[in-house]
This record gives sequence, structure tokens and C-alpha cells, in this order.
Amino acid sequence: MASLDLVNVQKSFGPIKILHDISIGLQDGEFLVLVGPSGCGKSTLMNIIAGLEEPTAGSLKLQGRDITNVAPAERNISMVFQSYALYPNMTVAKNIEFPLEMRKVEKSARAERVKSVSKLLQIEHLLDRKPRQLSGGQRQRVAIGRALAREPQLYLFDEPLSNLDAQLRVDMRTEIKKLHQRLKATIVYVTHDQIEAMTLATRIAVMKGGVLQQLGTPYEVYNQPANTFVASFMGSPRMNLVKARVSGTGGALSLDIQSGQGARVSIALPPSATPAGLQAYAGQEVIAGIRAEAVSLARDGMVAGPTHCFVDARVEVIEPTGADTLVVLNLGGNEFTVRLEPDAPLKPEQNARFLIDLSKLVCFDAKTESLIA
Amino acid sequence: MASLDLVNVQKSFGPIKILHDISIGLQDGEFLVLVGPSGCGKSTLMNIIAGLEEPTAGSLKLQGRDITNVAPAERNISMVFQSYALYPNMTVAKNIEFPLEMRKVEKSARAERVKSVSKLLQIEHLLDRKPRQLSGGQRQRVAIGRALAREPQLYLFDEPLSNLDAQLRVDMRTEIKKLHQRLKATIVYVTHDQIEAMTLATRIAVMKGGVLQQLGTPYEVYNQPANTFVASFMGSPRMNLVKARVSGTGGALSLDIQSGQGARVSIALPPSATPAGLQAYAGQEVIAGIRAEAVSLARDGMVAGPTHCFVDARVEVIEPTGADTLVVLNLGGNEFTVRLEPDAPLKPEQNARFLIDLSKLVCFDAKTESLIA
Amino acid sequence: MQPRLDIARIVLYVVLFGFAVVFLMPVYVMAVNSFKPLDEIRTGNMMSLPIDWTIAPWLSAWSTAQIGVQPTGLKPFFINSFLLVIPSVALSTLIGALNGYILTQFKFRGANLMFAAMLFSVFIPFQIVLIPMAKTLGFLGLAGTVKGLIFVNTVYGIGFTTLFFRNYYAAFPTELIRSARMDGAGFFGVMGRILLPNSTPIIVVTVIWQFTNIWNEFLFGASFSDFSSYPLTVALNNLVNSSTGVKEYNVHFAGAFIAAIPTLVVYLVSGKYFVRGLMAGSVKG
Amino acid sequence: MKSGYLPKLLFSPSVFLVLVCVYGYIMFTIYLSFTTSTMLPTTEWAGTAAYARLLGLENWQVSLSNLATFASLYILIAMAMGLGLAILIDQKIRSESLFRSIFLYPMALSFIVTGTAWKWLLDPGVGLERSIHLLGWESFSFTWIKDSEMAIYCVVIAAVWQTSGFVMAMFLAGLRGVDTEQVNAAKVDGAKTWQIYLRIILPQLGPVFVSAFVILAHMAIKSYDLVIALTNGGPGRSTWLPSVFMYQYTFTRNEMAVGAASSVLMLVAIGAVVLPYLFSEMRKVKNG
Amino acid sequence: QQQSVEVLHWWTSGGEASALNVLKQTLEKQGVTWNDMPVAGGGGEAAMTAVRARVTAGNPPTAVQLLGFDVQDWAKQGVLADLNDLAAKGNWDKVVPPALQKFSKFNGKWIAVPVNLHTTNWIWANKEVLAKAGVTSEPKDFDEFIASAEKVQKAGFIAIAHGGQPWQDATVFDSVVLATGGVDYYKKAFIDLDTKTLGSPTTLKVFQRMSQIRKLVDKDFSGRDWNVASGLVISGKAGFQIMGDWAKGEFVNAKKVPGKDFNCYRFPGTQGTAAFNTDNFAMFKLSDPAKTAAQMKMAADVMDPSFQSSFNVIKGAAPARSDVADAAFDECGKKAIKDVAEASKNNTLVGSIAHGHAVPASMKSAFYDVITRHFNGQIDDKKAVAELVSAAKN
Ligand SMILES: Nc1ncnc2c1ncn2[C@@H]1O[C@H](COP(=O)(O)OP(=O)(O)OP(=O)(O)O)[C@@H](O)[C@H]1O
Ligand SMILES: Nc1ncnc2c1ncn2[C@@H]1O[C@H](COP(=O)(O)OP(=O)(O)OP(=O)(O)O)[C@@H](O)[C@H]1O
Ligand SMILES: [Mg+2]
Ligand SMILES: [Mg+2]
Repeated sequence: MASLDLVNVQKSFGPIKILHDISIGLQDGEFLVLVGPSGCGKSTLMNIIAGLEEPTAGSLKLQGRDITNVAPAERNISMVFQSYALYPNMTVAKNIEFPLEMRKVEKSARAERVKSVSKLLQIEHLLDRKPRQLSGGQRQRVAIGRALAREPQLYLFDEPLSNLDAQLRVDMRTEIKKLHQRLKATIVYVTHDQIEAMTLATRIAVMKGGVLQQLGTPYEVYNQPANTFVASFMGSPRMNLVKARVSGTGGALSLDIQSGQGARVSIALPPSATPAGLQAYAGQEVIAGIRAEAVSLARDGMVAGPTHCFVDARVEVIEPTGADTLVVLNLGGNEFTVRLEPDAPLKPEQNARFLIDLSKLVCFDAKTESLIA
Repeated sequence: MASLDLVNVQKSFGPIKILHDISIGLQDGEFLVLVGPSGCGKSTLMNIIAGLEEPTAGSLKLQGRDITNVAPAERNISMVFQSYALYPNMTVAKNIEFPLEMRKVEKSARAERVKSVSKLLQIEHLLDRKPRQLSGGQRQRVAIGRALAREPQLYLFDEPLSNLDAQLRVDMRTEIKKLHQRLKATIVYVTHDQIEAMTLATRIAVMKGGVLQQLGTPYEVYNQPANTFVASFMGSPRMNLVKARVSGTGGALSLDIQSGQGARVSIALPPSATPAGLQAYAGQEVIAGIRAEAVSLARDGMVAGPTHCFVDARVEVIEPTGADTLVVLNLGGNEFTVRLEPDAPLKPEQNARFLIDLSKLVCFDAKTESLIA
Repeated sequence: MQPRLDIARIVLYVVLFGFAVVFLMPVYVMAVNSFKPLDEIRTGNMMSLPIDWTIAPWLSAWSTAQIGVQPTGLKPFFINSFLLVIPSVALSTLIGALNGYILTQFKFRGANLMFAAMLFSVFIPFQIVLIPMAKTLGFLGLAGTVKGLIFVNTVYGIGFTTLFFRNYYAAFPTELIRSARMDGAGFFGVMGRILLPNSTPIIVVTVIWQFTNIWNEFLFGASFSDFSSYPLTVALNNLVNSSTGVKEYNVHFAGAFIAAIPTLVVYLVSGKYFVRGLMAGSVKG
Repeated sequence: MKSGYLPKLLFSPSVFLVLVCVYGYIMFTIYLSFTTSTMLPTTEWAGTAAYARLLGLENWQVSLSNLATFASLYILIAMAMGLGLAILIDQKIRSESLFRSIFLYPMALSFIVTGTAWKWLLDPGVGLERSIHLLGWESFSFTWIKDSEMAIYCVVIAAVWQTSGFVMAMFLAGLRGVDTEQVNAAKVDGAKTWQIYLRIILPQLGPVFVSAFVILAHMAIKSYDLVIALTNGGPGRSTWLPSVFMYQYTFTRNEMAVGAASSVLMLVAIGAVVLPYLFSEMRKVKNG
Repeated sequence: QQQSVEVLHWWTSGGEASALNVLKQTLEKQGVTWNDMPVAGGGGEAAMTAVRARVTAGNPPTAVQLLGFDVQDWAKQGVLADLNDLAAKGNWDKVVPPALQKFSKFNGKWIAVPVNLHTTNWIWANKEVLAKAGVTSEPKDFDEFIASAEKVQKAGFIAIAHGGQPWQDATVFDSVVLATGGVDYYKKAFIDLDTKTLGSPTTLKVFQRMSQIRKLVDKDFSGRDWNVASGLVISGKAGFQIMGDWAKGEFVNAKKVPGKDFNCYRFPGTQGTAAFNTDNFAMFKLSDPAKTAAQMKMAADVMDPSFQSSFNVIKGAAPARSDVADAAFDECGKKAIKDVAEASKNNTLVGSIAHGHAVPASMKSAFYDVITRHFNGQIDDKKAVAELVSAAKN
């Protein structure tokens, strides 16, 4: 396995700049998950790593070797394409075998490998079919199988599980995780699935409009988002972001949440949960971010802990998702989504009291939208 | 909008039977979500409804009219294809406009429509591009746009959001929900996303290997799964299914969970949470199903309510997903996954006490694997 | 889906049938007259069926008709034509595929200009290359040999074959090629394993074109070969185009059919490779 | 994709051959056209004498105007027929291969012989006209081949007959390369069969149109056997084409310089007509 | 080393080939292998192309069948061999009619050997048809011929079977010119290209007569092969055909007997004169002495009287030597030999315009252009004369 360094990689299609100065350094055996809104340049970046597109500027190093001008075939990289790109003239087995054949792997070893990969992906019964006789999910698994057949220095997966059902997805995710651990493979992985990103990544790169927003561990990205974009992009439902004014001084700051027309809400911040940088914003406006799961329904007789506080809000919408219930509140005139147990005893239009875990609170500069740490 | 009736629809490709006797009746304005493992025949069923494949047997009625032999163009159906199937020779705008043009919609009205649809899908800036110049998610949105341009009797969506990022996915989901409510459109929708299925559907059809397993409201499917397949297919993490022996008689039954080597666990069932049919199984084995979210960490001093019970279990694996933590327990020798708050104070290998909500317990016949109601 | 028979389809069949009849008319004339004795042709109606059926003209065209001084029939010239046509077709098709691949997948300066140059080359009248080519062949020592003919037919086939393949590959899904390159396929791997196996229809078209053209090529055959390497067309021409002798139309027609058999076989065999939906399901979008 | 040296290396033999055997020889021909060559090439310089003679020849003018009529009609009709037949054949018909072969077979037969069959068919005294008379339609008249105004249309008919099957094959190959999923999508979008062809399939066949055009244009320009076998240039000189002219003057009339001059003028004319079209089409292929 | 000859020719029809086979066998008896190189097509057009390619490639055949002025043209290129030694030995200058020598010699050197002597001013007539139309005697002059033909036409037959191809039109023209202007006019106008003579009223008359013939031809004549036209006569659909002596083959092949079923006679008004064409084997310069030796053997064999006889009996022409016995020939053949001998003696043996024995190929074709256009009614008689003159000027 190998380390991968992207140095100031840029890409334009004609006049349109798709990637701006992307620099990422990956250690041997890292699992990088690329996330970002549709069209932000993830696949383009993957193609550049694979050598299928030339970067307009910048360079790439694999295991210290400059590969900017190396042909894809000589990079020793495997890739699962977002669009599958199965070979229509070959059966499933042949598709999987192809990269091995190209690397001159012996016939019996190939057959072995096809067998084990197809077993892993539960497509053994499809080995003799042509791509056009497969369902969407089956095609996607064949595409994965083709990439897994080899053991290259680097794997690239572009949304490999998007067409699989939830169970299979969990299975495949586990398999990929195992694979990563077993082979100590370096992997770059694009996904839109939050859970995939959180569970698989050793590091997550969040992109937006071709610009790298944050590169960090899943914990960092989730709990210390570099800016409001990352904050609201990661996590579902998205983080609640509300404008608030910082008041008080010294050790005891509090946030006053602006009220459009609703009642004004003031939240006192416990010193332990106050970012150091927030002091400088006293009297100014910031953006406060609280995740939906940091709020719970206050039960009768509960007492707020040192990092908790109570707020009263009006219930607007209730959306049961099975495992939980999402409730949209009106908090000081702002929409505020919280996640509660499935059988939370609430009805639309009622008022209720909620408990906020302030240790999960993050604040952003109102102008630059970056994290105040 | 229109009602749709599938009557004993069957489909074989050569010797392989893909769909077995599917009968589904949809009311005007219903939103049917088709779910099932990859390759179970969802797309095939969609194709049959669209008229792109002929059923081997059975018939279809749209608004009471037999359409089994009606050409696709005359069915007045819109469809989003799993593979997008964009027209490579046309720009995005032309792609969206095409179905309108085919229905002889006036030019100005078409332009209007393209504008509003592309705004809805956030692809206004892409209107002049060719499909080849789009990212995966952008292509998918164009495909949706093409389907939404018209207002047909029936919409078919085959995994329309699989390549979108989480935020966009939520947005689009909401838009589709709104569309459904505004137009009172009848919709058939394939997805692998549990949340999509639960939030969008008026009814869910669960398929497996070409056989319809259950057709019911999201609540029914989630809480009263017709069999163990449906139970474990719907919901993530999957429902915990453990073999248990029913003991006791009369009003007070209890379940003894078989222990491979672990300690034997016995759970007393409160009469209010005991399915009527379970009486007949006294002394026999059943499969008990408990969802991960029906279990919580018992806190010190807690007292079990009338439909709750305590169990002791050993923590095996802890998997934080951001919003919650998934914990795999060893319960009487069985793996048992529970979903806890993100900061549950647990460590692997420790023993702890958990609270089970027995009102969520479901039992299945051990042989037929169907629900005991 | 097996379409049902309705009015539209009946019309479709009627139209197809009508065209088929028109297309078959000349060959009908040839066929019926190839089975008539010469007298009957001289005196009778050319469109009517033979009164006195005979296969003598066919036998004669095959084995006894006069091609040169010896009454050899067309038989001995088949081999020559095959020796000439098979390598020429294979070579020019291969070169065309190669050029098409290079021209569509590798962008280098002057590539488009070269393509235009090759394209334009199909328009040159062959009579203008005859003399210089004769000189060239003489210089290369290939004059009067099958090798020389193969060379000539290959060179002047490149324009077409390149055109066919380049235009076909221009629409080929790039993802497939990219994927193959990722999988470690080199230049020839991509071509041999991905492009060619997915080019069946265009290969069929190219082979039909090249086979027919080279099989029926006369000018080069007559000019650049000697009797031992004469291709079939020259023989057929000698059979048909004798100047002041008696014209045995029945033998001519039979000879024409015989000479066309390989081409017809190629058409029949290759036809079934026009398969539908070659790419379906290989890529999204 | 970036190119290493291998593609260029593999491409260069073709380039070399084409440059030498086509453009080199064209140079040679241009040179010949300025000499006094008659039977064999000579090097004696004659200036533009050959061109002067050529332009004064009525045969040349007749040939050119015939070519204009013939080429435009032939290309148009053969293209339309080929496309039409391909679409008809593409309708999942029974005995597809039979029909396909029937339309394609004329390509297999060399015109050395089919010319005779056509000559008979078109001949009013023995062919179609007489047969129809025998069937009872006495007033039917089809004497084009004997009519110097109309004979060129007979050449068009025979040429269309010979090549439209091949054009059909080309279009069929193109039609069958189009992804079925797109066709499915168009069906659902409410497109009728003809609209699917017109809007979805044909626009993707741009390159096939280019190929077909080149094939037909080249046939139109090079048709020699056809004319010789069918009308031998007659009645009178009314079906002469430049190809006949070139051949006649170069090899039969021993006026090689004039023949060369006519080739040069033809090439210039072809270049003027074809190249702009090709370039525009190629640009479309690249961007579209 | 095995001696061999390579012979390029276009005699590939049954009769021609078996005639040539005589030569082949003769040579093989002398130990010379025969490498055939037949290239048929038109009047040897394809063959001429092939020769050019062969010569350019530096690989000419031993002998090439050539017509008329082509021999001279090739000789001018300096690629033909010198046969004078052989000619002296065989006394060719004496036995070959001077009119023919003009084509087989260049700058006083023999370079080619003549094989046959065809004459073109023949008429072929179906006796039965003529009888039915009431034509009992052979027409003596042009007007009589026209009158007879008109009778045939009136009787419901095609009067003159003709194929509308330039060379056939020109073949008729040969005869009409001879009949109208006589040998002197013919030579002056069409061989010496004297423009005054060409523009004279005689020429106008020639074209007027062509127009007369045109009226006696059926409407479907255009493009018809000559042998189809012969077929019309043979099958009794037409009365006459104006065609060279090779037409006899068609009649004989259809089991018709000269004198009994059909008649052959000189075009009315041309008795005693003959327009001829002759096939030569031009001998190319070779570098290999073994080949040259074989070439000389071949040339000698061709000029051998017994070969000339046996070849031309089959070919249907007269021998190119005037000293060959006519015993083996049929009635028409005997007449041909007699006529040729007479004409040669009277110096009325003239090269055929139609077959490139009057003027070189380019001029011949220019004449074709005029004759054909006139015959097809595209230009009138006067215009035809004018165009003929202007063609001759170029
Ligand atoms: N042309 C064909 N020939 C043979 N089998 C086919 C053909 N098309 C589809 N199948 C098979 O039919 C089954 C159902 O396919 P379908 O596309 O309906 O699955 P699906 O439920 O949409 O799956 P996914 O969620 O993966 O898209 C699959 O097992 C597939 O392999
Ligand atoms: N050939 C091209 N010409 C112009 N723009 C292009 C081209 N290919 C891609 N783009 C644009 O580049 C941007 C990035 O594309 P890319 O495929 O990398 O997105 P992505 O992050 O993978 O998105 P998704 O999640 O939707 O797959 C998109 O906005 C796309 O429209
Ligand atoms: Mg992408
Ligand atoms: Mg599917």
C-alpha cells in the first residue's frame, strides 16, 4: 500500500474551473472519504488520481513517486466508476477477471479470485450473465468486484454502494472496512451516505464547488465543523444554525437568539462548553449550531446538568421515521429540528420544554462562517 | 390522476422467473414505494408498468382501463430510469423539454416548464450542457426533471435520488412529497433508502426474489412486518431476531431466549404487549423480534414500567455514527444490536443493564417465519 | 417484445416486399436467362422463364468457358481471389480500426488534418494512380505478384476503413475505455479487448465494403498481376467482354453468379452479427 | 487522452502510405497535366496547353453537367433509400435477414455483368416496357435509356439499386449501436416511433451520415463500370461522366495530359465541395 | 532455361481463343511455353491500360495484341523490338499487303506481326426475310440498298439491325463513306485529313445518307450490342446488318449456312474496295535473351502461312498474307480473300475509320463523337460536317 499526495491540484473544463487548489496528503493505509454536494468535483478528483483526466495544474505523488504524467495502467490503482462502466461484451466473470488478465495473473489464480470476490459480493449466480441482463444493484456489485479483484496500491471507489439496498449496503460496507483492515489498503472513497462516511473514514474531506472545506477525522468533521457549510452538510437532519448575539463578559457568556416575531430566547453558556474564541465576539452576532440529537424532551422533574439548559418551544411538524421522530420546533422564530424517541408524546402546535446539551454547541463567525474555536 | 391495478403480473426472462404473481391495487393519489433487495425485480416491475416489457402473464389497469397491450407512449406515464437514460444528443434543457414537445405542448409553455423544473432541481446553470458534461448527481436530477416536466396520470421513479448528497436528497424528497400532495399524483417509487420509503409512502410494497412479501402502510410494515424477511429488511440497523421458547400459560407468557453458551435470559411478557396468537405457541419455539431503538441503557434507580423489562448483556462492539451509537450486545449468546445516545457511557467487554420496550416486541412462527398476530 | 400484426405492420411488410421485388428484378433476369440455351435467349422474351431448362451455362462458366487461350472456366481463379482478398480485407480493416482508435482516443497535433487527408484520398480516381503505382511496384519488386495487389488494395482501402471506424468510435462511451485503462489494459489491450469486441456492426460493414470492393476490383487486378495470379474479376471480364466473338449471355450470367458467391456468402453470414442493443446496460447516463 | 509515442508510431505507416500513394501521385498527375504526355508519361513541358484543350472540349462539359445531375440525384436518393430501408428493417420484422440480404446483394455483383441485365430491363424492346405491354397495359412507355435527355436517370436508377443496400447496412449498424434504454425513455416520454428515430436515434448517427455521404459521393465520382456497362456513355455522349472522360482520354485516346488535367480539375472541384462539409461534420462529431 | 512467351491479348471468346490456341500449340511444339495474359474489354481498352502498367513497371509482356495506330504509338515510345532480320528471312515485305505494312512497321523497321485482316464494309442479310419482303437481288448501289431496306421495313421487319454504340455507328460510316466518295475521297478526307475535302459536299452527302440509314433502324437501337443486332437478323426479325466480317461467327454459331440461310456481300457501291482492320502482335523489347529468342520464334510462327490459314478460318477473317490458299475457307471467307487481294492490287484497301486504322486513337474518338452525335440526332447534317472539319483541325 502507499501514501498519496495531491499538491495544489486544479482542473478546468474550458473556461469553467472545477477544482481549485486541492492539496491532500494521505498516509499509507488511510481511508479517505470524499464528500460534498452533487457536482462539486469529487468524480473529477477521482479521475485525476486515476490518471484519466490530466490536472490543469498541480501534481500527484503515489508512494513518493511523481505520477502526474504516468499512464493509468501504470499507476497500479483500482477504481469503481460511478457509472459502472462494465464491459458489455464480457460476462460478469470476465469483467471481474479482466484486470487480472491484463496484469498477467495466472489462469488458475484468476479463477480463484473471481470465485472469492463474487462470493463476497453475492453475485456468484450471475457470473455467466452479460451486464445488460443485470439489475442496477447487481451491475454495481460487478463494478466493485472488478476493482476488488486486484490488490493495487490504491483503491478508488466512486459511490460504490448507491444502488444497493440497505442490508446489502451494510454488508458491503463491512466488507470494505474489513478489506481495508486486512490489506492495510489506501482507499479514496466518494459517498453521499453519512453513515458510510462516518464509519469507514479515517479522514473525511469535505468539498464544495471545487474547494476543499475541511479535511479531518470523522469526529472532527462532525463535532468541530470548520464552517457552517460543513456543519450543515454533515449529519442528517442537518445541524440547526441560528443567529445569536453574544452577551455578557468574562467567564459567563450567553447567547440571545434573535426573534423574528417569536419570543426571545436566551441561553447561558457554561464556561466548560464555551469556545475560547467566543470571548472576542461579546456583543456581536454569531451563528450558533446545535445538532438535532443534542436536544431531548424534558421530562417532568428533570434538573438541568452543568452543561445542559432548558428551552421552551412550539412544535410545528412531526415526522416519524421509524427509528426516531423528527420534530421541527419554532425556537425564537427560527426553525429548529430535533430528534426524539419514536414515541415522544408530542402533537403539532403544542408547546413543550426541551433540554439542550450545550457541550455540543458550536459557534461560527457570522461573516466568514468559520468555526470559532 | 389515476388508480393502478396490477393483476397477477408475471415475468420470465427465458427460463428464469423474475416476477411471481404480483397483484397490487393502488387508489387514485397513492404513493407506493417498492423496496426489496437488489435484483428482486423492482425495475422489471416498473418497466412492465411503463409498457417497456410485456408481462409474461397477468394484466394491468390504469384508471380502470386495461393497458396491458397499450404502447408506452399512450399510457400517459412519466418515468425516471435507474440508469438515467438521458438523450446524449440533446442539452439538458432539451432533455427536459422533450416529453412536452412530444405531447405537443406549446413552445412558451414548455420554456416556462423547463424553467420551473430546473429551478426546483437546482440545475438552472446546466441547461445548456450535454449529459456527458454532467456529474452523476446532476445527470440524475436531469432525469428527474424530464419526468416532472409533464403531469401524467402516473409517475414512476426508479431510485431517483441514489446519487444525490444527503442535503439535496432531503430537499428533493420534500419536493417530491409536495408534488404528490399538490398534484394528488399517483406515484410508484423504488428506493433503497429507508427514510425515503417511510416518509414518502402511503403504502410500501416489500418484494423478495420476485414475490410480494407485504403491502401495507409504512407503520404496518415497520411495526407489524408480515414475516422475518420484511422485519429484517426494513429498518437500519436491522431488527434483532432471536429464537425464543414460549413458556407459561394463560394470561402470563414469557420468552426464554436460547443460550448457545451464554446465560439464559427470560423475559416476561405483559399481557398488553402479547399478541393474541402467541397463546397457541406455548411450549414451542418462536422467533422474537426487537428493534434496536426499543432498547435503552438502564440508568441507576430506574424502575421498569408495565411494558418494559430489564436485561443484562455484555457489550461487544461500539460503533459511533455521529447521531447515535450502535452497540452490539451479547444477549444470551445471540448478537443483539441496540441504538443508544451518542455519548452512552459504555466500553467494549463491559457488562451493563438494558431496558427493553416490550410493546415493540413482535413474534414470528419459527417455521413459516410469518408474523404471529 | 413480439409486435402484433396490425395495419401498420401489414403496410410495412407490403412496402418491404415491394422493394424486395424491385431489387430482385435484375437478378431475376440474370437467373432465368442463365438457365436458358442461347437460342432461346436470342429468340425469346428475356423476362420469361426458360422453356428448356439447362444447367449447361453454369457448368460451362465454372469449368469450360474460355478465359484465355485455355477453356478453364472460372474455377482456377477463385483461389487467386481468395489469396488476394482475405489478406487485403484483414489488413485494411485492422489498419482502419487502429487508425480509428488512435484518431478518437489520442489527441495530437495534426490528427484531424491527417484524417481529412485520408478521407479525401477516397475520392481520387484510380486511373491517376495507375502509372505511378506501376512504377512503385516495379521498384519494390512486387509487380505482377499477389503481394503487390494486396499492397495496392490495402493502401487504397485505408481511407474508407479509417473513416468507418473513426466515426464509430467517436460515439463510443469513454467510460469503458477509461475503465479498461485503469484495469491495466495497455494500448493493444484496450483495442483488442474493449473496442474490437464492441465494434461488430462496424466491422461487418467494413468487411462487407472491403470484401466487395476488392473482390470486384478490376483495374488493379488486370494491370498489376499476371495470368497465374489473375483475380476472378479479370477472368469474369474475359469471359464476358470478349470483343468480336459470340456472346454467350447465359454463360455470362451464370458466371456472374458464380463470381458473386463468396460475396453473397459473406453478406449472409455477417448479417446475423447486426445485433441489437450492443451497449445497453454497460454505462449510466 | 494524452498520447505517448506508440499511437503516433502506429499511425505513421498509414500516414506515410497515404502521403506517398495518394498525395505523391496526385503531385505526379498535376505535373503530367503540364506536359505533352500522350501514351506514356513524358517530361516535356507544355504549360497549360492541356487545360486549354480540356476546357474547349464539349465532352468535358457534357461530362461535368451530367455529373452534377447524376451525383446530386444519386446521393440524395440512395441516402434516403438506405436510411428508409434500414428503419423498415429495424422494426423487429420477421425474416429480417432475408430482406437485408435482398437489399444488400446488388453490391456483390459486379457491374460488368449486371449492366447487361439492366440494359435489357430498361430496354423498351425486350425489358420492362415489353413485359408490361404483354401484361396488357399497352400504353405503358419507358424509353429513358434510349432518350439522350433521360438516359442519365437510368444510370441513377441502376446506381441506387447497387448501393442503397450498403447504405442501409451502414445505417443499420448505427441504429443498433444506440442504447436501448434511451429508446425506452423516449417511448415513455410519449414519442411515436418516427419521432424516436427523428429526435433520438438519427441525431446520434451524424457520423454515419458522414460515412454514407463519403461513400456515395465517391461512388458518384468514380462510377465507370456502371456507365460503360449500362449505356457505354450513350445515347451519343449523353451519359458521359468525368470518370469516363478521364479513362477515355488517358488510356484510350492517348491524351494522357488532358486526362491528367481533367483529374486535377475534378480533384479541385471535389475538394471545394466536400472538404468544407467534412470539416464541419467533423467538428460536430467532436463537440456533439 | 525454359523459353517462354507472355502474350497479352483480348481474344477470349470461344472462337478467338481456339484460333489463338493454334499458335500456342505451334510454339509449344518448339519448346516454348505460352504464358497467357488475356485482358478483355471493349476494343482492348483495359488491355491497353494493363500494357501501360506493365511497361511502366519495367516488366513488359513478350507480345501484345495491338490495333492500328496503337502499334505506331507504342513504337514511338521506343519500347518495341526490331524484327527486321526475321522479316528479311520471311520476305514479309512482299507477302504482306502494303496497306497493312504501314501498321506493322515503324521507321522502316518491322516491329509487329499482323495476324489477320478484317474488312468492315459487309452487309449481312437474312434471305428468308428478304424473300418475304420481295427483295430478290443483291442491291447494286446505295439507293438500291435503301429501296430494298424500305421494302423490308414496309413488310413489317426491322430494315437494318443496328446497335447504337459509337464504334458501330462508325462502322456503318466506313461503308457509307466508301460508297459515297470512293477510295480517293476516303483517303484524302479521313486519312490525310484534308480539311477542304472533309468540308466538301461529299461529306454532307455522307451524313445525309447516314440520316437515311438512321430512318431504317428500329427505335431501340441505342446501346445494343452488335451481336444482339446480328441476332435480330439471324432470328428473322430484321433484314440487314452492316457489320465487319466477324459477324459471320454469330451466324455460323446459330447453325446458319452462308449462301443458304444468309448472304454476305460488300456494302453496295463498295465492291472492289475494302476498309480493313488488322490485329498485330507487337513485340516488346525484352532484356532477357532467352525471352527474346522465344519472341522471335513466335513472330516467325505467326507469319507462317499455315498458321495464317488455320487461324483465320476459325477467326472468320482473311489472312494477313496475300499468298495463303483459300481452300480451307467457307464461301464468305473465300470472297473476303478474293476481295482483299483485288483491293490490295488496286490500292483500294484502306484502313477503317471505325477501327482506328485511318487515324490515331485520339482523332478516331473525335470522329466517333461527331458520327454518334449525328446518328442520334443531336446535330444536323451540316453541323456534323462542320464539326468533323474542326475535329480534324485539332
Ligand atoms: N435481460 C435479462 N435477462 C436475464 N435476466 C435479467 C434480465 N434483466 C434483468 N434480469 C434479472 O432479473 C432480476 C430482476 O432485475 P431488476 O432489474 O428488476 O432488479 P431490481 O429489483 O431493480 O434490482 P436493483 O435494486 O439492483 O436495481 C435480476 O436478478 C436480474 O439479474
Ligand atoms: N466534460 C465536462 N465539461 C464541462 N463540465 C464538466 C465536464 N465534466 C464534468 N463537468 C462539471 O464538473 C463538475 C464536477 O463534476 P464531478 O463529476 O466531479 O462531480 P461530482 O462531485 O462527482 O458530483 P456527483 O456527486 O453528482 O457525482 C460538475 O459541475 C460538472 O457539471
Ligand atoms: Mg460523481
Ligand atoms: Mg433496479
